[in-house]
Amino acid sequence: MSSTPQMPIPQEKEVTSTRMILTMAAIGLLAGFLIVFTYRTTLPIIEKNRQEYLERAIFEVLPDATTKKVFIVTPDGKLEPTTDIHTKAPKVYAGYNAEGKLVGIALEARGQGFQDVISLIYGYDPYKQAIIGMKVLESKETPGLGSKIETDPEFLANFKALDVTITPEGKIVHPIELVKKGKKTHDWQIEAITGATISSRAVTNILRKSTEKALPIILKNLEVLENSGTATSKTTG
Amino acid sequence: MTNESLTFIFLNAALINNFVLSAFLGICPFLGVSGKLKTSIPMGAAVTFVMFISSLFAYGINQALIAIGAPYLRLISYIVVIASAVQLVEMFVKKFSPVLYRALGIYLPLITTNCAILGLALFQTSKGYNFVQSISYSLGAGVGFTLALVIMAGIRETLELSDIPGIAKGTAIALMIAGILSMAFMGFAGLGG
Amino acid sequence: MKRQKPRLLLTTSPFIKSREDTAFMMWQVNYALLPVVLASIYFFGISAILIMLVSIIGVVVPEWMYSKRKGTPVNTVRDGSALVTALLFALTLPPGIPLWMAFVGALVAVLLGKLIFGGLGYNPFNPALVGRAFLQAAFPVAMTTWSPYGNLSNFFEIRGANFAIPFLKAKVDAVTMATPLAQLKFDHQLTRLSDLLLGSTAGSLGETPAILILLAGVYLALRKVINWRIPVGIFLSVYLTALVLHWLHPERVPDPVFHLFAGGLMLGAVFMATDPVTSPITQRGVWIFSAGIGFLVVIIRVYGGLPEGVMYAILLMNALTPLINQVAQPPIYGMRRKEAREKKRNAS
Amino acid sequence: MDTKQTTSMDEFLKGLWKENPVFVQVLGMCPTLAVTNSVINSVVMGIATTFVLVMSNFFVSLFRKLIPKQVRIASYIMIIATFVTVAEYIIQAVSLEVHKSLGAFISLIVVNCIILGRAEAFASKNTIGKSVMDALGMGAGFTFALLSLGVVRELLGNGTFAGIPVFGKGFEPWTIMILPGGAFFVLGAWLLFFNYLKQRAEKKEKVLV
Repeated sequence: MSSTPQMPIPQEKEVTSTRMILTMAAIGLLAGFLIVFTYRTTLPIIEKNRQEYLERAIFEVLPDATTKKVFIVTPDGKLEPTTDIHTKAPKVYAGYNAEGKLVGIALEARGQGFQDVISLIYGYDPYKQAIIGMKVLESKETPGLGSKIETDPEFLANFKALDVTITPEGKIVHPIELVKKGKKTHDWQIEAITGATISSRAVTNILRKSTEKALPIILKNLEVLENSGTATSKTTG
Repeated sequence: MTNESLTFIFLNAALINNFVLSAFLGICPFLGVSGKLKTSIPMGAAVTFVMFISSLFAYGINQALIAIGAPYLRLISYIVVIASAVQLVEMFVKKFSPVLYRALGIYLPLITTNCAILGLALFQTSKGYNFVQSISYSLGAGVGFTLALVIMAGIRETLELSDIPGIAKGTAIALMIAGILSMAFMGFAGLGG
Repeated sequence: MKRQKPRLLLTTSPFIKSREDTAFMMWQVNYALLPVVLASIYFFGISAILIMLVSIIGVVVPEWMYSKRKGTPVNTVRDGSALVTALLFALTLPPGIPLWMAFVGALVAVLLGKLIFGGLGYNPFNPALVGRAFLQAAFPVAMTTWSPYGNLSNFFEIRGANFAIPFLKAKVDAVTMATPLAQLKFDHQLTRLSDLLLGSTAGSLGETPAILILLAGVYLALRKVINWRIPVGIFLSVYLTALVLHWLHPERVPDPVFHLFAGGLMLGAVFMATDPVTSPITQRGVWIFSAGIGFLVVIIRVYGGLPEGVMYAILLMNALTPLINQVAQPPIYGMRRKEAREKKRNAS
Repeated sequence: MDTKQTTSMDEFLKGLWKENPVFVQVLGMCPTLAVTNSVINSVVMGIATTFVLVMSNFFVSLFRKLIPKQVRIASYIMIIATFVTVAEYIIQAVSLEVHKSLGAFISLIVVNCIILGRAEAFASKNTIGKSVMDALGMGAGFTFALLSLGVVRELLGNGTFAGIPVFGKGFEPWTIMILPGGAFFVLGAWLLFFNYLKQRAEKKEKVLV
């Protein structure tokens, strides 16, 4: 072994290319084996973690739910049950209570915040026609300021009963809007966090856009969701 | 999954969350190559080009890996692609501008271990960008990297004449400048919304 | 470039050989700041005085120790440059800021903004703004809580949380008031122009009396202490950028004159962007520099998340100054540009 | 090589202090700045990097006589990428939250110059035992550096140590410390401090001479 460090010299005749290829192939084989082995071993645990994480978020925004079922929105505006959680299609999570009755629907939404994209999940109660919970899944808002959208109890209280009543034509009667702290007079208004108006506004905009788009689809397909609940608890459980 | 506009993606990577000053990608060349303005511009251009190429390939590879159900090969394939892309650029530069090739010297092969490039590929995957979004992202990242590098080089060139205290010379002062720049770039927050 | 009587402002950054001239310039700036300082005392009373005192201590003491240790012949305390940094820094602070934060910011301004680069003449960024940017990032809430303006009748009233215990959260639930730019951004309310001119709005200590700052600027420009092209270029650029945006979306962007007199633009354009150390050397560079500041200010104010962008705009253009100097190099008389550049390189 | 007569313990100690990868060699800056906004992140990143370092040094040293010189860098990168992938899946299995907060920076261990550097400069020329000790030392030194940043940034920026409040509820956090700017400043300040120590030591030596 030469002890002087030097750049690789391309045309050195000592080693045949067959040996180089063999070495690389051997290392590749070993690498592949190791990676696949780890992947196979950890996959079930990781999947379980992900499921739990998602479930925890769903049950947080739908406090009455005990089981959930995943639906995807098809391109023609229908809801179909799915078991493939990796699908790229927009997803809708229906939450059911112990009796298999639909108690709400959790929806994911994302949009631009102050620093980067904010992604959140919110719970919608189709019978009250209101948002009943909201949890920020990912955000990079300024710590201690914009990041209060995740933790500030007063701000989160806005989402316990946020009116999103929909007309039969599928339009939201009062789109969600942001007001200053202490200025909330209607159920469809969100009170901003003092000093973090931008992040509060971002959450408001994300929710408004998402509700305007998703809620009509959900209401149209409400029966599918209602019926699936009973079916799940009886058959597959 | 994502509905971010192309302008937002571009501005985000270039200014708001500048690849170097806010996402901390490509710090090594940022501190290493940024001493001279003359080398920093071609370096930025080379990195931008490699970013663009690797972003395209990474997008394709990711689709292929998803199709065959082998996401665990992602990292290895990305790094191989990047290494090849760098080799390609190196040959290209050597052929068309031997002067530049000599100027960039050992920094060209080092682009392989520039985390900005691998970072770009990984971030665009985890953000779920589509093909066009990925292109916008890679260009924004490249512009952001070049911008940070060139600004830093300009400042450091003028500092050569100044009377910096002994203990602050070198990396320490570069880090302090980077910190101030990072604060200045915070002014772009919220842009493009 | 024409040969002229040497003008102090246009010398390149190492100031060593012209120490006395620096002192003359710096004291002129201090005199020009006096009316602004008095106005802020009028509007914010004892709080303004306290913040300025704390800032002066925070800036001057390290400066003094540094120049003593280094044995600089004329120290930067006596030539007034430390005082300029301290006052400018204090004038960017909200009146209700805890004094300990002002002290921290002043230390950062002088240590990180100036001394680490080797002191006066070498700093690439405006030190006062480095201090303020640090505070803005470190304590965003305190830096965006504005006390209402007052007059001599409530002179002795302590604003906001001046006396908060160091390192602890301020407990005072003080009365606050939105700045004109914040009102525009978040509530879509426009402040009257006369209020902006006379300073009867909320804002940082030196943000209020626009007309006084303008007069101070005219004085400094006449005494040739500052380069008049910088403020004029900034005003023009702000006006034009705002005009275009106003025409594009009239509902979002108010009359361009509002942008000229609102916020910290006056203070920044007259006192901070004009810092000869951190602005370009050549006249052409100066125009690029000031146009960039004006453009960035309006872009950040209109499209950004923050209501005000003067500080960021100046810091960003400070960062670009070495590049502008490279691009906007004038040919030395009788030489073509390329030769001139080579000659300069060889010389340095 | 001047390390011929050194013991394994010396290989370990030099990485920790005299040849500290971050403070002395100024390598691996990206993760040092990016993930040190909390103590936990710093520790996890340190351990993950040490794991990859040890594994790659072990295998590089094991195969050092088999790998032809021409393809050695490619082989090293492949070995490193393998163990980074392994580390990534393990972290995901242990805690999804940690994996989320470290994000792509786990994968980016691949391009951490420290690892390739040690493989090339040390493991390819030394015995397995020494190489592993070297990796452990460098890993420990790296973790130590990450922690020096992580502790300061979390304490000042959040008032906590590994999530536990230290200064009580009334503490006003210095938000900048968890922001990118703070990372640069804290690392810069540490470098200033180490430069100061070095300068003082040199002065003392001069006095003695």
